[in-house]
Amino acid sequence: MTLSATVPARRRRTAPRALRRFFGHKLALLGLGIVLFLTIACVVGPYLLPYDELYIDLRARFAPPGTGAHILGTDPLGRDIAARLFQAGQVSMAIGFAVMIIATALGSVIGVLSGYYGGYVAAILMRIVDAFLSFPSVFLLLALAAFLKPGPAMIALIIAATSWMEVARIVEAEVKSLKNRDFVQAAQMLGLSGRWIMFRELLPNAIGPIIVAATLIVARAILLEAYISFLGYGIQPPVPSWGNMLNGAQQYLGQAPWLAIVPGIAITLAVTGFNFIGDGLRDAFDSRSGGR
Amino acid sequence: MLRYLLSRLGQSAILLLIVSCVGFCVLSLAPGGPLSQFALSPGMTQEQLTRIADQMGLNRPLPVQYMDWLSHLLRGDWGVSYRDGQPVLAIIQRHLFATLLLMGTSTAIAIVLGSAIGIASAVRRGGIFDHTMTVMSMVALSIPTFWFGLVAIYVFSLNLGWLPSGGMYAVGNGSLADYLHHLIMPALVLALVDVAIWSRYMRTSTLNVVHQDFVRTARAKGLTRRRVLMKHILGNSLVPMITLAGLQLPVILGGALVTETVFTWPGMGRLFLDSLGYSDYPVVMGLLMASALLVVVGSLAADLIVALIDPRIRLN
Amino acid sequence: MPNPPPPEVVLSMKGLSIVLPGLRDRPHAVRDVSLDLRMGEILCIIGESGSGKSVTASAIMGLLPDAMRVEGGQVLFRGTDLLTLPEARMRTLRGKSVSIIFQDPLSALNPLMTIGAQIREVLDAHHIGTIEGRAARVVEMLTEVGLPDPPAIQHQYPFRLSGGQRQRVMIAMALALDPDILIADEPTTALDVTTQAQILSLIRAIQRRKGMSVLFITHDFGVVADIADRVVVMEKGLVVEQGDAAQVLRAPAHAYTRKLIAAVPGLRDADRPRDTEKPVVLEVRNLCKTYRTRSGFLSRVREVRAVDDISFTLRKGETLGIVGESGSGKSSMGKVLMKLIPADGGEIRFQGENTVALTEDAFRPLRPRIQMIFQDPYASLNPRFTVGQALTVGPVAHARLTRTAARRKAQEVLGMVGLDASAFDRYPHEFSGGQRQRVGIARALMFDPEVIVADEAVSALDVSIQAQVLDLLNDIQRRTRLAMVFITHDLRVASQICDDVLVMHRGRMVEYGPPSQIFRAPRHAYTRSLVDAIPGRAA
Amino acid sequence: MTEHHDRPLNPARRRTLMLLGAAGGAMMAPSVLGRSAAFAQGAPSGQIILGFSQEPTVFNPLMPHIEVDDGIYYAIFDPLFDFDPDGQLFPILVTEVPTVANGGISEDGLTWRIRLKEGVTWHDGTPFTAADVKFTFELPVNPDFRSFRTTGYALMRDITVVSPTELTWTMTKPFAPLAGVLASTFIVPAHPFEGQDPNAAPFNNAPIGTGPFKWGERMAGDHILLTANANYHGEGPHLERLIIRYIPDLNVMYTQFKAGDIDVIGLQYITPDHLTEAEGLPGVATEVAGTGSFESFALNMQRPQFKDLAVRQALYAALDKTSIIDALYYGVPTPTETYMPQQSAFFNPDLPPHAFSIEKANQLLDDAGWARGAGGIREKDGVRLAFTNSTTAGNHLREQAQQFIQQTFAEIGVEMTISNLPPAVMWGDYWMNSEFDTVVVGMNQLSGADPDTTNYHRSSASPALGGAGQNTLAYQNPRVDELLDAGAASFDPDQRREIYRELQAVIRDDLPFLPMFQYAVVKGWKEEVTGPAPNVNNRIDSWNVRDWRRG
Repeated sequence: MTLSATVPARRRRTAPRALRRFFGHKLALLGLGIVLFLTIACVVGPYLLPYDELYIDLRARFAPPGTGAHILGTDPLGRDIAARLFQAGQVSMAIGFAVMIIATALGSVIGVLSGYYGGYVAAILMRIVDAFLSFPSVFLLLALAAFLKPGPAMIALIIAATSWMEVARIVEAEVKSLKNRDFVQAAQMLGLSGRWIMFRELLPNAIGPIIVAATLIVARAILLEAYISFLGYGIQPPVPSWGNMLNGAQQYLGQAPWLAIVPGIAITLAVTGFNFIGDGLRDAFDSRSGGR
Repeated sequence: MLRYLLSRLGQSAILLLIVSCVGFCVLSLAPGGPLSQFALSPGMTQEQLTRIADQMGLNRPLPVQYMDWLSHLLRGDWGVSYRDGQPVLAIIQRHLFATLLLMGTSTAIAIVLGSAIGIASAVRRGGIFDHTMTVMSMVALSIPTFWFGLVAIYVFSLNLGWLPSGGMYAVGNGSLADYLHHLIMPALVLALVDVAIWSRYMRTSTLNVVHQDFVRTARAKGLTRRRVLMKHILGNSLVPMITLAGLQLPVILGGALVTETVFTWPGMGRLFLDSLGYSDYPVVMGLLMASALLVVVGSLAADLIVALIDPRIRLN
Repeated sequence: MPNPPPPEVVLSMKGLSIVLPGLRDRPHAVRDVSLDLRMGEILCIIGESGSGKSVTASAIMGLLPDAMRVEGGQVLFRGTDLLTLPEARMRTLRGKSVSIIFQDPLSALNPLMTIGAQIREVLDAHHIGTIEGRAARVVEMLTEVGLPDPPAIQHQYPFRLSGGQRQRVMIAMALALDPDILIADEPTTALDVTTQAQILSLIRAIQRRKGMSVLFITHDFGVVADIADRVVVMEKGLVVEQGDAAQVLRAPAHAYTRKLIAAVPGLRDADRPRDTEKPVVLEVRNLCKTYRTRSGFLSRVREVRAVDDISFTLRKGETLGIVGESGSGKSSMGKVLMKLIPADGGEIRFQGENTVALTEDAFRPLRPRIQMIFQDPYASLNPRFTVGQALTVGPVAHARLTRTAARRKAQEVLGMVGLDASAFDRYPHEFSGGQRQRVGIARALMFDPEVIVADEAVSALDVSIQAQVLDLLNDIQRRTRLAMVFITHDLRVASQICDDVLVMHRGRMVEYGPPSQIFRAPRHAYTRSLVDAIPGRAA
Repeated sequence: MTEHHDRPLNPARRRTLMLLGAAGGAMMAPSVLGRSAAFAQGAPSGQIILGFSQEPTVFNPLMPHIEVDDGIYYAIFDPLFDFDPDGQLFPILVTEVPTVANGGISEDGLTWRIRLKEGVTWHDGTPFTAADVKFTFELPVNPDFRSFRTTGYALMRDITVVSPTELTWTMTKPFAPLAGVLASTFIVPAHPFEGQDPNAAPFNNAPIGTGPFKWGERMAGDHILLTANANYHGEGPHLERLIIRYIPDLNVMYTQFKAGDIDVIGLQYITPDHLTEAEGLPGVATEVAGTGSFESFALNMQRPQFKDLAVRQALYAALDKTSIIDALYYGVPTPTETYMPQQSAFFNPDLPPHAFSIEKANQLLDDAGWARGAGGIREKDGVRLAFTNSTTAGNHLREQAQQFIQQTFAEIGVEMTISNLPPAVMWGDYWMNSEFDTVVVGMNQLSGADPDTTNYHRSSASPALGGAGQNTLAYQNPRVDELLDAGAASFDPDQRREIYRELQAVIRDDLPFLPMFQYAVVKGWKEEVTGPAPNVNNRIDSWNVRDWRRG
């Protein structure tokens, strides 16, 4: 009584299916396009431009976009904005990704531990999460930034320190509900270790919400870097970041608006791109959205 | 219910203790200090600075300082500011009013407008309105607030001259109309982000509800779409939003910080920034405690409201 | 096929076709469905999951999901085609002329409104009567469906009621305006067998009293036998047979109908032949499990005794059935046996050890000896693992087999449960429910265990699949001589496979004995009520 | 006091006055110099909103405070006498400024006598007497009081109230800078402190003075409202209300000035990059005015790199001051070679002028044996010419200058890394205990118009070397110490001028800091406001707020 194993899928939450949904999501594709475009531009761009992003030429200050080879103009020190924009993009996006990796990893571990063990472990871990959450993130950022030397790596760490809690909460909730699913009990029945169950069985099944949170964290990190710069605790000159470019442009709004418009658009584009991707992923992983 | 409240309060107390301890250590161990602002004054000497530090008790061991601060706090004494000698509690109360005015207005706008947009998008999921709003809210969420604020000032204050460029009221005026006049721009700038957030959450929350069976039941009863929406969908999709609003509080506070700076709004965010800049520990600690307290109260209030609305939770 | 509709036909469906959106396994949800609902009859639509019976009901109400589209056909209600009716007109018919009740009464009620308010809403929506009149009608309806203390209960919220009570509320709501037609979409599937019997008799009674027409949707021929005047059999969106209920049951014309009827487990009250001196593999003495829940950190602890002083003996090659309604503690029992949750007291003697006293680490080496089959074939397989990974991870982790040996073993076991060896590299979602349950069984067999605990292992399956899986389990048990604890709420299933039956009620064992005793001469009143409530017994 | 001598207006001051004339139009500055009776005393009317980018928070002038707090003190309190823009003292609460010539100071500088004006009352109506002055002099040395400074007061002995309007005291040693100290000492009343902890007296948050304006209300974080003191003992005030608004961001403050929301843009002023735009604003007067502060590239003299004079000279030669001033600062500040404001009588105009030359810088380093090593960075005896440079984070123009300097230094094989810090960190131990390598800093090293800088330049004033003072560069030069001691002990103006000019020359040769420019700020006010006038000898421009008027 062998049954052929070819009956088509009837449901649920699987990577290929989510991927298919994602690629059917116009906004998500647009977001992906934007992010890819920006990434490529920032990586390749510097090689295509005749200027070094740090080279100061006071004679060429405040050149508007399109002046000679300065396609996006120059800044108050006569540096090429395009060159700076691409370098800054590398820095800002690197910060975004670094924050994503650190925050996601930390949040996932905390979340899975407290979701799986519950009881006192969860009580302690989730109180820590609550404590971090009850510092408004900008407060925490500034308090930390005031005391640590703000290089890109440190900024990434600081932003990550204020971003992991959401992941932890998401993972905790997800794991708590997955924990009661039969396949986890099945794994326990097979005598698999707690670590195996947590990281091989539970975590991969929470990957959907984690990925969604991760993309949104990238978006938020890029914005937060800009906020820290705006409030004067950002990355040190002369290293450019989108945030400190925008911040330095404030006082020239009337005189040289392109100084602010260029990085402003870059930030908005990048953040929008990641937000679109996150939104697309959310829909793709949401089992409900496919209807039935 | 009372037991529940007591237990929540107990947990909150522990939470506040952790926050205060961590906050105090981070602040006090950091380089710099409240006296550095005087260092550049003509005639100031290190000797003099040390003398002042001694008088202010800043040279005592950290645990002693913390316990001293804590014991005063427990007796309701939040200390006095290093900068102007005012009681911290009074300072915070004054700034809290400004922040709540700004936040309250923008949150009210956000709740009404955001909920309406969210529901409308969810009910006609995939329609033109939904797509437009999705794109718009994503973009709104992606624009740095300060950038948007500066552009708004540039346009509405400098070029058009319609609105004041900052402040909460014109000194010596302070009429309701004057407050409103000053409130419009910062509240709208802040609300832009809030509306975007709320409409997204509301959309998700509503989508979770519209597919539930009881909505089908309501329609099967012969109710109009409008009544189904107002009576069955709205209530149920608002429940998770209330919890979210409680959790959202620190985010809103943080957002207000930037907006307050751009519009010179004398709220908690500005106070925090200034106090941090001057290492005014009592005020910074007071603000930390106040915001942690707000968070605790916010989430407790959210839970209580949910319990009031949702009988399932009320009776557990 | 259908004659011209006789005058007493209330609702007539003609050639209804509904298109499924997107790329599905079939283009139509239902195709060319025609049926007549006559005045004062109960018409049952029966079919397995995915047969299109619920879609048909939604189409009548005009409540199809947005994604589905009517391609053709008519639904004539007193001569009007409901499918072409504008929404505003259709709305006035809903609840007043045509009402519906759903499968899950909890999710079908708004959790934030009292039940009284929800019933009154029907009256409000159609502007019936005065305000006082409506209030009185609500109480009247609650009385009519047999809810206790209607004036008080109308102020309760749905979650405070039991499943049966909620379904009564739904019925009250549906009947508030004395509709001509009541559509009941699997109204008893989510309920316990005794509750099901009560609800069925309630529907029947009201239908008779009011002389209305009922369109009753079910997958259970037992229910059909109990309630139907006429029956329509659907398979994959098509009507394959319709006619008088008694006649279809007695002499089914279509092969599919025959298959369905054959698969309905009958109640066997004969004992299975048994050798007396088989060795004991599992001995349970005075087992207890109490759940303590507290809502907060200072609040009072609430205790629920899920397993209360249960003892039994399981011998090699035999099957013990544990039956009971939901909340009887039977599932907790299974989990305690597996040490998935800790016991509070008593002994489980297995392999010479009292496993209750063992730590998780000490018990781990014993785990391969006792395995479990889970209820939900979808939830019990990790969707991220291939079948091969799911089968081999256990033996490899226990270092009992090498990877290659595990693979060989897995393919062998897959053959044993009737799956193709190619299943090894596939993901669970590529399989049907029945096939997945076979994978679940294969996983349990990978260790050659002595005992298998099957927790509602066939409850989630369609009846035709259920029969196959039961056969498979019987077959395996015959070949491997393993002992089985078979947990189920379905007495008919238990009677098919068990050597002994243990009846649980609120955590306590109310009766324990061979099927002949339990089903033929139940000693305990509770057992008797269970047996009496089995649908289709009358037939 | 001392500096009664004629000297020509120096060019910078002439420019100041010209600009002032341009701004004030035909009306000319009213009573820039002291108490002119040219304007009839009308009833105070109208209000002025004065914007500050820092918040005044300390209202007891004897407690530790910052520059911006002085802005309030000038409105509420009076000093005994004050410096006018020429560095001359003019009396306010005294009948005449004490000098050796008029007998107020004894020949040996040890005995002082002041006579107070009659009929002056505090805002609360209490009469102002010599006892209040005595209290003001004694409070700073009270060990229980959190006092701003003790310099000068600590030398006073036997303070005697001779009569309600006369006070005498003796000094333990001659101390010429005391006049400068007193000019910045605001007299506080004794009676609100009776029976109070002076650190927490209600007075500290509701000050009572003898000044032209009375304390109104304070909205912390936003503004302070002051109202006219109708019984002011001098001329003025001409305004009904003075509102001091706090606008924390320079850019926002300028925007609000531009939008007309503030009438006078105060401390931190208009950033130079907005000068051109501000000059074009209708209805607005702007003025570039020199201040007592100078910008320098300060070196930590304890660092091995900077012990070699050749390195310091080379760095100075590689500092493109002209580009920085003309391009980045829009030509607003004036290049300088010293810490002394060019308006001061003690300014040494003969210091060797700086010349930007990469070649010369390279030559100096080559000659001194600093050879280019890895990455093109020069090194000698294992010491690399690499260092960090810090300043207060968020100062845009200075950060631009830093980056520009970084580039020119790189051309001579010097690696400079920028590491900016928030103010509370920057000016804490990092600065006071000389933990920095180099710093770009703007400082005013004088108190008032007195040229004494012992606190900044004497070896004994370096905290990092165990001293007390603000010699945070840890600069040590025995000749400097000698000159400072001699200058502080002398009351002879000519002698003092020689001493301090030599001091400037020594420091210019030594280059413990690379002087960049003397600060000038862009002040702005609405044309209908008259009164604001620069005064290089004061820290803040509300020094003559009693003269301000509207229309």
